[in-house]
Amino acid sequence: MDLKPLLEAVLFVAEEPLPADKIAEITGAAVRDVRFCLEILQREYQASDRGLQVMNIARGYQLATKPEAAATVEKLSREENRYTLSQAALETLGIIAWRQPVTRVDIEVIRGVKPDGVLDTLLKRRFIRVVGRKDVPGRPILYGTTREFLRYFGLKDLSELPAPATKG
Amino acid sequence: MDLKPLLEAVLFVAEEPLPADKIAEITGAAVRDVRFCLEILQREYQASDRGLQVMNIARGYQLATKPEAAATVEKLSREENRYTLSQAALETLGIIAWRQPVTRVDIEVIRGVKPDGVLDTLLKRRFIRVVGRKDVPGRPILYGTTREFLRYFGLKDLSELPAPATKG
Amino acid sequence: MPVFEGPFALLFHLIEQAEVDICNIQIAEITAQYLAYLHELRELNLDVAVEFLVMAATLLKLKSKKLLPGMKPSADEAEETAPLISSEEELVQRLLEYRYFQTVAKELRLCEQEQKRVFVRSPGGKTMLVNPSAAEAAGAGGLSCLLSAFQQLLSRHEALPREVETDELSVSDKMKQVLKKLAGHRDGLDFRELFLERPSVTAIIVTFFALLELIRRRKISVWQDRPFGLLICKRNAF
Repeated sequence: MDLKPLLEAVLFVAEEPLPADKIAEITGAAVRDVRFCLEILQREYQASDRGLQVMNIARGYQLATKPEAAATVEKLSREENRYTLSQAALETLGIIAWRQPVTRVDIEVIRGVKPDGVLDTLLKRRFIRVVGRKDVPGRPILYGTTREFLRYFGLKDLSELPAPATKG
Repeated sequence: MDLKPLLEAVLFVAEEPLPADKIAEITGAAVRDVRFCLEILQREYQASDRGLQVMNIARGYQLATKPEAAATVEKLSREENRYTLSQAALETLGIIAWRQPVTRVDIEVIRGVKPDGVLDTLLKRRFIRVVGRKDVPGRPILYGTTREFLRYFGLKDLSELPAPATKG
Repeated sequence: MPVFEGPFALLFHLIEQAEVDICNIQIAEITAQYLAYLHELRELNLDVAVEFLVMAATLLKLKSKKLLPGMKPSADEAEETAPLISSEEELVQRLLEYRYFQTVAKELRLCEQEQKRVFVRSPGGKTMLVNPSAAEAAGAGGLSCLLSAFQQLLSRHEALPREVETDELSVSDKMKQVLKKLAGHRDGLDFRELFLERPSVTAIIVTFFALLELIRRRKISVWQDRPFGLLICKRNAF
């Protein structure tokens, strides 16, 4: 099978955005060729008679439905309950995303509540991860966001995070 | 969005083979139009520069990778896919599929072994189901195959059951 | 020592070894070989399944019937058991049928292998979605009731003094633990039973995610016996 159809199959099966180098590794092709074919594939899917798109998110490529199909596709996945993030989780995630790396105490200072349970949740959902330890007494753990966080919110990278109105 | 790209998006999102009437219901299009567009889509995907295919299995349509991509795509998929049915399960399933509806005893007569454990496995995997009771003393349970059976073996419907080489 | 799943498999092996056609088997010969195999199993202290013994008796009966043509097979067969083989022709017929379904199984194996080369998108892969069929099995709002039960549990927990968190289990460890616990309760188990030992918040969350993952993988079902009633978890025993 040629590289382009192979890439189509790989993107179809992948459960998360795949970086070009990962795809190259799987297919045994050169990264340059992979990028080239992906771009062609991307352009082909842009045609108005296609219902899917090759998205470029979280530093990887992912096959997804086009937004115009959303209303119809929603009907199909209505039964498929999505986990929604709690308000607390969203707030905490926001703090981590904009202020990373942050410690538990940094978050507590901003939100006024101990974030322990929420942090655990976010860690388990792989939205955040331990990125190191702060060089202060007690060496508290530092948290940062993950690729899964970018993927979930459809962001290409952290620079795409919208600037918050107030930085307080 | 036109019907064809919409169908592509719907097939992409669906987790199992979708019958044409279900797709018609979701898209609000006529079943006839759905069938027509699906056939076009199916033919388009047949092109050698495509890595996917629109399969016609278990009385429905499903988007899947082409077999030629298997070696590459396998590297991405979970191990569960490598799990295959035991010989005993296949034999029992064969008897049920070809001779349905059948009772436990019918299977025992052919295989020479009590099928209890195997039947449980097949029921749990939803390959078979109880279709009724036989009108003889003791009213034994009758078993038949399911859509999941067709899907697993890539069959369109029961008429597609391959005929064994020798009929004995 | 080869292992055979049933008496037909063994008979088949013996017939193939003797290189005779099924229709031309010598009942005396095949019976002798069959009994010799069972004898060997006994020598090795291996269990001989009852089906093998029934077949041995049948073969012996067929053999003696040949010597004494007037003997009739016993007619008292229980309702729920397979009828005994009463003639050599019937034995041959059964063997042929058995062989037929061996080839059927082979055909199915080919279909299976072909289908293994075709991949579909894994359920819930792209976004963390709960399996619709699992959600259906869970009844209306199965997941949302799990969530609210979980939140109640957490809020109840917040009222308790905090504990030191020690040796936390991973979600996959917890999944195994939950499955093991549910294995002992075939009719299902109250959701709260899974959180009995006043767990830490992390342990509650780990258990919760273990439950979600088990639902997603169709290993367990969760449902409510009535609105706002008990939440029951049950293992799907694959």
